[in-house]
Amino acid sequence: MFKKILIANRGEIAMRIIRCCQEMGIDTVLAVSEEDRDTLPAQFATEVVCVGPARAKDSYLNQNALITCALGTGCEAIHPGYGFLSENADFAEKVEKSGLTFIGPSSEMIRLAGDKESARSLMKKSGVPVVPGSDGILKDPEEAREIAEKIGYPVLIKASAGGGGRGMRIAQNEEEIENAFQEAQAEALAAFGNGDLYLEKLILKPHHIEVQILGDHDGHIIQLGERDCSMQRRNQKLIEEAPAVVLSPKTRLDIQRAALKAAKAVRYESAGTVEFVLDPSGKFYFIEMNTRIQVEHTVTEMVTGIDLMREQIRIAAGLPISFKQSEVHVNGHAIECRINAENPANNFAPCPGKVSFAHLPAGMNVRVESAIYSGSRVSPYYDSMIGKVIVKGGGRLDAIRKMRVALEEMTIDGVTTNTDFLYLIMHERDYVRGDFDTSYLKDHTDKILKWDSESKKRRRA
Amino acid sequence: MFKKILIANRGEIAMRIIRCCQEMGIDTVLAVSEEDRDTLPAQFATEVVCVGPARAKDSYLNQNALITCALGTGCEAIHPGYGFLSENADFAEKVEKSGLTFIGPSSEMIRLAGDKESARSLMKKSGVPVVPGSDGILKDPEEAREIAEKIGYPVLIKASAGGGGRGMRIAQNEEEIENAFQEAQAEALAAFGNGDLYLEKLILKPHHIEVQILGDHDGHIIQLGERDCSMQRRNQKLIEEAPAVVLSPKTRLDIQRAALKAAKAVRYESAGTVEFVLDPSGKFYFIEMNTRIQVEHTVTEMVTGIDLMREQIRIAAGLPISFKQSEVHVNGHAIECRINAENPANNFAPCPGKVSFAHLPAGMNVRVESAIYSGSRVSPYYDSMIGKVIVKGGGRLDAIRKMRVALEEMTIDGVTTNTDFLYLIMHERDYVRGDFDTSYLKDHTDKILKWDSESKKRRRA
Amino acid sequence: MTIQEIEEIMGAFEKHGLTEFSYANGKESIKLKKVEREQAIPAVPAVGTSAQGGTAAADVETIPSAQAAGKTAPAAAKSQEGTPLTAPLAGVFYRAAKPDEEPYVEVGSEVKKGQTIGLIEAMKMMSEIPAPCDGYVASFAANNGDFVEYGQTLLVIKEK
Amino acid sequence: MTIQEIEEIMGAFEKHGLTEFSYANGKESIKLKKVEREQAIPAVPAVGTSAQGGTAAADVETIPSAQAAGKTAPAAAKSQEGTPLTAPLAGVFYRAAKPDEEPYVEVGSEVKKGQTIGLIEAMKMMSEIPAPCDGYVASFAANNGDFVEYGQTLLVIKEK
Repeated sequence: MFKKILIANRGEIAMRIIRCCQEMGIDTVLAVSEEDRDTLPAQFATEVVCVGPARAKDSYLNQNALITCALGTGCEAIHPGYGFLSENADFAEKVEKSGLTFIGPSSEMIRLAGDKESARSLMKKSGVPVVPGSDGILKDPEEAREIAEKIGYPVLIKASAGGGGRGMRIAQNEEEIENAFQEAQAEALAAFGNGDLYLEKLILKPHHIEVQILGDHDGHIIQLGERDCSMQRRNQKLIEEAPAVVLSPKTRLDIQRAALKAAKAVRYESAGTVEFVLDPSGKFYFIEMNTRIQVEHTVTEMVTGIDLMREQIRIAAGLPISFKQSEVHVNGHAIECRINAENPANNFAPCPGKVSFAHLPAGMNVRVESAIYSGSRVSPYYDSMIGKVIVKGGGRLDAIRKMRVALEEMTIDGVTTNTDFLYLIMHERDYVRGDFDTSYLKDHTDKILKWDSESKKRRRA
Repeated sequence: MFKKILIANRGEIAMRIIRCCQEMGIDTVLAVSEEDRDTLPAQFATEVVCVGPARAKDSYLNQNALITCALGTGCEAIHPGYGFLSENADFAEKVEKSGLTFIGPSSEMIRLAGDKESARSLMKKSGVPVVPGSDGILKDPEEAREIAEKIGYPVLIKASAGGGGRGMRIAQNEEEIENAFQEAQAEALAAFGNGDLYLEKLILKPHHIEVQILGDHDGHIIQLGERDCSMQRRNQKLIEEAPAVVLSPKTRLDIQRAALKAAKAVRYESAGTVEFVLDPSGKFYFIEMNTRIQVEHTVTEMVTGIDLMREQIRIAAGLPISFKQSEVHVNGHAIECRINAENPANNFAPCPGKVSFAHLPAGMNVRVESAIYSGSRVSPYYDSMIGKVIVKGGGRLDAIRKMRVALEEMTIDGVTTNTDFLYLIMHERDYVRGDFDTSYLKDHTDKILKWDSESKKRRRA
Repeated sequence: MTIQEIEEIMGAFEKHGLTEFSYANGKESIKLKKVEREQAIPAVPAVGTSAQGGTAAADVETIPSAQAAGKTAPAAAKSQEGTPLTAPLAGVFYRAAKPDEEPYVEVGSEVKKGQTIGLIEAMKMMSEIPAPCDGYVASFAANNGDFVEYGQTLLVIKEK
Repeated sequence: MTIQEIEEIMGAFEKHGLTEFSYANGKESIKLKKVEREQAIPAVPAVGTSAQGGTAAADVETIPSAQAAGKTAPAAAKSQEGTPLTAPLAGVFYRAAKPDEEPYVEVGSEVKKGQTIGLIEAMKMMSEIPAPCDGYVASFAANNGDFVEYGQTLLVIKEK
């Protein structure tokens, strides 16, 4: 096992890694930017080393500085957390070449997973369902029609060079194909100077389902059940749950098997997730693999009782996974809410500042992961997520009730947070009934914000 | 289910009850003394009602005021927590007569359990082992010798009217009986004017083992495993664990069966514990039944995943226990440390005052039950226990490691606490090896205090 | 005044480190107050879901709170309008000896120290409540039949 | 001085609301300091198990801390003894171009702004460290071969 590792991250995930390392008897060196010298993890790490100025590109993304500091302080490995350099294959490779261990999969595997086209074709070959579509550039509307006929409407015709929603058209049926093709091509040519088009099945009302995977150097691959991460705002996850109640028992088994197949296809080593999109009929399709520990790994920990961080570090140190697939049991229902220092009423603008007072919820089956305390600062330089509240209940409704109590207890003064917004979602009918997909927040945000402002008006009246 | 209950307690257990009630949709009325108007539970209860001045006898022990306030605020039941009136049969009876529900067993059962002599003879009749000894007053040294011969040495000869260790003598063997009898009798006569003597087996190096019980109105009685509460200072528990690693699998089964037998003998209803003393040979004897929710109920919750507070309230409302005996499984090992505002270096003198800053530990399988926050006050009027840190690990050593990390993270400024003292116990060889009994703290406190002061000197050097 | 404007005022209040602020224009009035620093820091967590930033220490006084609703320690009111008579025990407050009898006292009644001004019923026991000093009844803070908690103000006596 | 005495001094220090205190008798010296109120409140949790009350805001300076060990922002030292030269990147600090060569500068050496005073090696790359101003080398804060973090003071230059 490692004696000392460098943590190339900050905030709540740095605390998570430090606590885990302390329990394992591993010394920690926390790499901090100048801005973060006085943060909570800097107090609890064994050592702190400043790697650069506040801006992430000069510190947390400064690959040479991080490796130099790891070597200079006698570390054996680097834990990248999530975000920053956690899925940067070049960094992982530099770490490997420097003689250190990258706590995550090999740079090769990160590179493979990062190239979505090659991952997609590997999955297709391995029998993992991918979103149906054209295999390459469409020749003409006729080819588009043929493929659409095969995979079923609606379909999305989109520019190969696309981005930002431009050069994209939906065709609901055969008649719309011709127009969609011509419009998308014209827009793509105008916008990107390239009229190449792809076609893929449009998944309506999709759920974002991911399966937690662990793989070790001995080739053991284990899945720890799925999470439903469909509650997203502009592709940023806000609320995550385990298990995904939208799945029928059969679909759950199928998706878990598909995830295992995907992980086995790449001989995955470390903690990671296989991500799927699920349509309302219960069909699911591979999207991508994430090769890091994820923000929401905690909900899986709550329902399985397995410490994923510990397993990730053990695997990086060359040890086998410490349990068997048959020992993984999912009990109860867990929900995580991400607490962001942002103002929902002001288009979710970030709200950095000083936390003048903090009281965090606690109690049975309530877990808070954060780096805030009474007097801490929320830096304007980094992500606005300042904590996560995770609860477990016997069933989903129990978990929702517990989350309401926890969010009500959560008290953060000095910076505006999205706590009230989350609290209201926990009371919203569609959410409580489990009737939501990735478009939920697009459709419900205005209503929830209106509730919020009205209830505040009433309280003041 | 109740719509509204009165909480006749304060501090961390009031928070525990409030959180539980909120999750169950029950409104809470917190009875506070004048001193406690601004405490944390007073912020989170649905309503707060002041029942009297600071001194407990005028407020938290003011039976009429509590019942009047419960009736006056429209409550259906009173939760007494632990301590205060939780095991006061007269209070329970008054509550029953007022038409309210006492959240606990009936006053009759509290009375039965509270009368140790009658509980002891009931247990003996029911086949639950009790500490062997004379059945009544000893006639003469000859009778003492006969009984001692039967139950085995050493024995304790003690005054019927005794107390404070006076009128008590140990006899290690037959030869010492005569002297012990005469000396105890003389001392008892001098001290109490009554020379009546009892005899009982002296249990050396005893462990304090208690089994958690739930019983409902349908006659279901379930046991949730045992706790080892041998870490005591002057009969005050300091550290509790579940399961008790000192028990062999067979003894564990036997003690659990004995606890079920005891609970069934009284047709127990509510949450409660059956307490035993265990000798080093693995023999155990019934001591008493506790008819309240206990401080350390949390360690059982951690290893079973069952919410005891919720079950206790459900039972009081007339509902059956929500699971079967076969569904109770003990997983992992849990430890609880009681955080007291006291100064171990000054003979554990209480240290009330203002908590100028508080940061409580958190993370996976770390649970803190407390009512403190940055800026809260520790009142001189009540118990010095200000919180509990509970952790769970895969095994006992994992739990100890986790507790070390949690105690290291715990930061309370403004009042002195026993956190360092607990932290050092977590590193003490005998404790780590599980080699401790109820005399541990008597024998080890000085050594641990010396470590503490020396390590602080070194840090300052 | 919109909520936004109120929040702007709060922001400025905080920025300039004020401890008290009031404004009135005949139609609307607003008052902000910040308790002394020692108590402001431990800002007791707000009940409900009001996790909104910056408003914990500076409360708009129109928001009713347990403290503002006359449940504070009796001492608070004393200097302003007389001597408050607080409930010596929790129970139901009665202004008359029996439902069909006249109240012991009315607003304006002269009272002597020790004179019974009402009853509190607790556990079917009636306790007479004596006046704490000579004077006249300036106002009632509790109504006949109200449940009152310990220390709650029943009425205020103004010394002559 | 016993710990008890130190703690008594701390108590008195707090009681009298001091912000700085020092005492020396030739053998022992003690210095207490309290940061300005705004920073004293959020008292960052103490590392280790020092949950002892009352000592968070007033640190005996003999206890080494990351902050006291010269790792604070460079600005702190400037006025006192000259211009600190801080590491522009993390790495190993060398005072000479090669192991067997003479150091670039010694204490007392005169330096010109921009003149190389040492090297920092990171990822097998050597970076020359230029003097930030004219002056002479007052003292070194890092030794040859030390690993230095970003912003750590390497040496202090005093302007003439």
